Amino acid sequence: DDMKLAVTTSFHNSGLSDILLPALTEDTGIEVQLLVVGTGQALRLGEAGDVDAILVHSRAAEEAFVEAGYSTARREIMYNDFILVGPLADPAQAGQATSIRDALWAISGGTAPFVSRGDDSGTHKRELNLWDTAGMNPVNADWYRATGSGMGAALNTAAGMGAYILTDRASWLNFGNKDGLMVIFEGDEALFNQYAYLKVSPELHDHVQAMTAARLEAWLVSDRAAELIDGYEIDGQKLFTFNAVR
Amino acid sequence: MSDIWEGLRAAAWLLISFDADLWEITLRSLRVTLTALLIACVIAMPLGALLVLRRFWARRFVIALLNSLMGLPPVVVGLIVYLMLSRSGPFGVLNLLFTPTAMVIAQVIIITPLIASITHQALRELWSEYHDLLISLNTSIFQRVRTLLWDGRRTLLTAALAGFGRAIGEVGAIMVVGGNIDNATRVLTTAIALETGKGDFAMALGLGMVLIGLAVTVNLAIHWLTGTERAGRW
Amino acid sequence: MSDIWEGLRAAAWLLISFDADLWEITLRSLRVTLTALLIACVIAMPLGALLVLRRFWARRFVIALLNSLMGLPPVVVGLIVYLMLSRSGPFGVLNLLFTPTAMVIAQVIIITPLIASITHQALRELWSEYHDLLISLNTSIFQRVRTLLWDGRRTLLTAALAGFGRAIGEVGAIMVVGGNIDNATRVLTTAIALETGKGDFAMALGLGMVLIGLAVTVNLAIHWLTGTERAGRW
Amino acid sequence: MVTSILPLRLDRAFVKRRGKMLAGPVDLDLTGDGVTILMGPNGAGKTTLLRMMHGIERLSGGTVTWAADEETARAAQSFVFQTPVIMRRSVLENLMYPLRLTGVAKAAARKRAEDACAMIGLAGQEGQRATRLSGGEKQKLALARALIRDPQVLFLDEPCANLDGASTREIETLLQAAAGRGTGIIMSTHSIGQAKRLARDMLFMNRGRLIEHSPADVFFTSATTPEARAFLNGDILE
Amino acid sequence: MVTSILPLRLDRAFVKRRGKMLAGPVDLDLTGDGVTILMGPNGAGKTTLLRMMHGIERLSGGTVTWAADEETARAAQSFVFQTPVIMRRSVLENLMYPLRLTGVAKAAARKRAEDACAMIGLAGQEGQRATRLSGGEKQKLALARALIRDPQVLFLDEPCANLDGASTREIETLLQAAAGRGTGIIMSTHSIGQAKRLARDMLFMNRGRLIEHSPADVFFTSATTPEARAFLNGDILE
Ligand SMILES: Nc1ncnc2c1ncn2[C@@H]1O[C@H](COP(=O)(O)OP(=O)(O)OP(=O)(O)O)[C@@H](O)[C@H]1O
Ligand SMILES: Nc1ncnc2c1ncn2[C@@H]1O[C@H](COP(=O)(O)OP(=O)(O)OP(=O)(O)O)[C@@H](O)[C@H]1O
Ligand SMILES: [Mg+2]
Ligand SMILES: [Mg+2]
Repeated sequence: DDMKLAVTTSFHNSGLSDILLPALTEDTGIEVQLLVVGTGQALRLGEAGDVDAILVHSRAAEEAFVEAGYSTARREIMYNDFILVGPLADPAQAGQATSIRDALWAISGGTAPFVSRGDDSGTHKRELNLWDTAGMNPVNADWYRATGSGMGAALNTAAGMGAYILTDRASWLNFGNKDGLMVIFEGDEALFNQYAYLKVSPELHDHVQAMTAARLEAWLVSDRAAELIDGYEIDGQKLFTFNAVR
Repeated sequence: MSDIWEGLRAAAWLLISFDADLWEITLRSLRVTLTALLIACVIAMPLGALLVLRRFWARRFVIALLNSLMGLPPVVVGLIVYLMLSRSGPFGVLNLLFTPTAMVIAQVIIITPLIASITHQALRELWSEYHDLLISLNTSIFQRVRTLLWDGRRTLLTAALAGFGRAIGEVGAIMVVGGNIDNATRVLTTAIALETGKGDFAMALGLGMVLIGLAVTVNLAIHWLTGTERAGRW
Repeated sequence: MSDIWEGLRAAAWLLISFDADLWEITLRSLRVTLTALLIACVIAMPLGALLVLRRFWARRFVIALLNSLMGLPPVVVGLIVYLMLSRSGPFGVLNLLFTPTAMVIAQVIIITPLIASITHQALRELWSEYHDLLISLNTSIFQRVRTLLWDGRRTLLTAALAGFGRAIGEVGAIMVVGGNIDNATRVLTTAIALETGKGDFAMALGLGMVLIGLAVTVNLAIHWLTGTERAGRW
Repeated sequence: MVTSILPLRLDRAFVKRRGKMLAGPVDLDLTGDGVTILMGPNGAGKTTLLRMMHGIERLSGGTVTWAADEETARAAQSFVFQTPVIMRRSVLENLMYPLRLTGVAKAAARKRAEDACAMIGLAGQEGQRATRLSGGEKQKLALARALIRDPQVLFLDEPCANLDGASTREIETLLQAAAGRGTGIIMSTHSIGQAKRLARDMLFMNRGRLIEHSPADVFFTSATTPEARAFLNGDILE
Repeated sequence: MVTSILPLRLDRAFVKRRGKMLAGPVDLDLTGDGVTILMGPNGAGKTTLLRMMHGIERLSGGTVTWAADEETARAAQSFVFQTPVIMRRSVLENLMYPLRLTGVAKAAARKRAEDACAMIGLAGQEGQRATRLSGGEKQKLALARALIRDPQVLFLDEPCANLDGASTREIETLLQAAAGRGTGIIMSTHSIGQAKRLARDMLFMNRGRLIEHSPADVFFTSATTPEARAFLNGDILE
């Protein structure tokens, strides 16, 4: 059985898909074709019925998707966390902060640029949300650089500029161009990053592989998947935590 | 800098180890590009010849339009093709989205104006040479097109090679319509974009070098086969 | 389908409302592309002419190489330029990364082979016509290049326009070296890619249409200024 | 021959370019039996006039009409250009080209082309690139290519300019034979000797105007215009 | 003139293409005072030989040497091609081109080009596109362009093929004047009359070989080879 699944770049770049998909095929015979795109584009692919299911991390957008009838339900699968990455020298001293809020305040001093995804992706939305809760609106500041690109490209840009950037842990650990960058701040609860799985509703598109998508969902919340997700490590660091409600 | 060396090393390693994945995506790149090139040539070359031959009122406009279409942003082409082939689009039932066929369609749209423009330019001289004779011999428009294309075949090589180059290196459109699906629509350029996104520059460069090597090989082979530069004027 | 209409509507709206952002990125697109085009022409056209004139041993190889380089994958070019200009790269001190200058550099690398190839092809006929005379008149190589470029200027238009087209529609390389930074290096194509990624297809198409409109305008203006199709053979 | 496309009639036909009258206005009836020779100084408009008759020069005014419909008329004419147009093919392929256009089978076309090749003394050079031929050989090739379709009317624009004495004589014999078979021949030349040998009718042009049209014997003994007399004397015409 | 680039010496020089001997091997000394005329049937190799002398045909063997060094020798020659090479510029710009190459100032070049234009009877057509000239006008333009630099040696390949009688005579006068001023003239032609009028020395070629080199009076009265005698009779040479 073939099915198409649209996922976000951050999920794919984490490398988890390379662990999960072979196991999935082994267990169920399902061949998943991954489309790695931005969150917005993933949702559009789902709306058009060009994919059978999506796996993204942008709660508000997902709920709107369900609301509009494109999917019957949103199923939370797992989470990882966002981290703040920046130059080794940490010119803003954001590393000494005790909360993400303080870290952002430090960065807003403007000693080094801050790179934003600027592409309406899940990560970008979260970042804006964090600034908001910190009570700031840096979008027009000269040290704030909205790049409008994917996670990897934005990380490359940050590396090139020696800038701070908010990223998810999985992308960071898998990122190859870490030169001059390091993790500056991590561990705040506000950095929690939930991934959810949404089957495209066959009501609107009768050709979607609803059965296969359902079987995939069942597998994703299975013990086998839980084991694989919780067991996935890079450099000894656990990346994802399985939290599906069964 | 060291990345570039590592890229070279990665390329060498990929080639030596005869990596099966590499082999597959390289072949797919070639297949998609050559198919698109063939189709585009069949459309664009007669079109370019016709634009040389026919002096209709909108000719200048069509030429300017073709020249502008050389600048069609691939992403936009990709998007339009996507919208056409999407399940909710007019050709959704054909189920072509995220297949190599969709990639071929996008490529054809992108390179046809380029090939037609260069063809037009290349055949202008030939036509000004042949004009009197072909008119005098009372040739049909079809015969004229055939004669120009045949006798100008050597000069059309650049048109085809430019089209090939543009297609084989293109990523924006085929990313959108192909989806860069592993084992199905991943080609060299989309793989490079993927590795770049991962920050794995050595791998990206390695694949890039394979791609450049492929282009050089194809070009040298074609030059050698057609003997363009050996045979003087023809 | 409806997206396409919405795209047209978005384009119209962007234009009518004289959107300041749109204005800015459009101007930047034009500035970057025209600068790159100018530099590339200055390099590529004499080079193309030289390849017609000089029959040195590696000539055929250089031509095949140029033709292959037409297929340089933009992403790879972007990557190499990135590595060169990045802080840890050899030209890092110049601090050019993520500036329009970096984008110009990448564009120049991408379009120079294309322009040189088409120039080479366009001037071959002219040289075979002038060959005897220019040799007989004992011209220097420099004089020959000048004569070919001048007398062939009309046929070189296609080369320049192909270069313009490729540059204005390109996204892969300038995304990597420019970073698509708002208010600094965002141009039409990167904005389109961004909107596509966001899933805002109507906006992406709208911008795409603005871009195509821009290309058509530039082309029509050039055709009109040079009067290529009016004046017969020259 | 099925229907004759002759006579040819020009009615106030002229060609003007950039405000300059290149040829005409010309009123002319050509019955076309035998050889008609067109003479005149350089730049007089001979080439332009021949091209007007053949229909490959856009008229600025007036008409050119044949006795047959357009399609028949066009198919029954051939033209040998002042500067031969040589296709970038082999000698043989150049000769086969007009035949292949009208659907003659490849083998038959090849046979006829080989014969034509021998006729113009290029036997043995069939496979050579025609663009590499010598100046005179190109002219002969163009002539043979024009004759190969057996046209009813043959236009020749200084076809012997680059030919040696012997070739010129051969070509003249060939043309006289064709004229004898009923082909209408209209030809420009600068050689008064050649005109005297071939012409039955003479046309004379100066500065774009056709100022004499008379039988050859009349023209060479008692041309009416002073320009024609001066030209025959080898004087410079102003 | 500073140093004379003459005499010209050819030493077993030949040109072979695709196994075919186009011209040579030729041994020849040309002192070059007066007019040397090269004759021979079509395809004999006249054009090839002239181009070998001028140094624009790649030799397959042998040598061509001038009395001066390469650079001086090349700068002091001009060539009028059988098919005139016309630049895609105006008539005046075509004439100015060789002057501008050698650094003559624009105004001076323009003046001299205008004079040359008048000399060949193209006054009033200075601004016309040269590619649109008539066949004869193109030949005259090419000739004037070759003369404008005042070369020591002038090669002409059938320069009067498309010229009317009066123009031919004018050109001949011009060439004789140049020869009188010491310009070496080497010219091919198919017109025996023209050869008789101009030649001081005669060269005769057949099938790529130079088989006669003699003073004009000797050649025309008592050519030694049967080929030359047959050619002068207008017979076909095999
Ligand atoms: N497009 C043009 N614009 C201006 N003048 C032109 C154009 N085309 C041709 N002429 C001029 O028209 C005149 C007639 O040209 P044509 O070729 O008919 O002469 P011709 O009698 O064949 O001369 P020749 O004996 O030299 O071949 C020439 O003076 C030529 O320069
Ligand atoms: N590249 C080539 N390969 C084979 N044969 C060639 C080549 N170039 C020229 N020839 C032949 O060489 C012969 C000599 O040519 P050339 O042009 O020197 O003759 P020519 O004496 O000037 O004749 P014409 O009086 O017709 O101008 C011709 O028969 C021509 O076909
Ligand atoms: Mg003429
Ligand atoms: Mg010759």
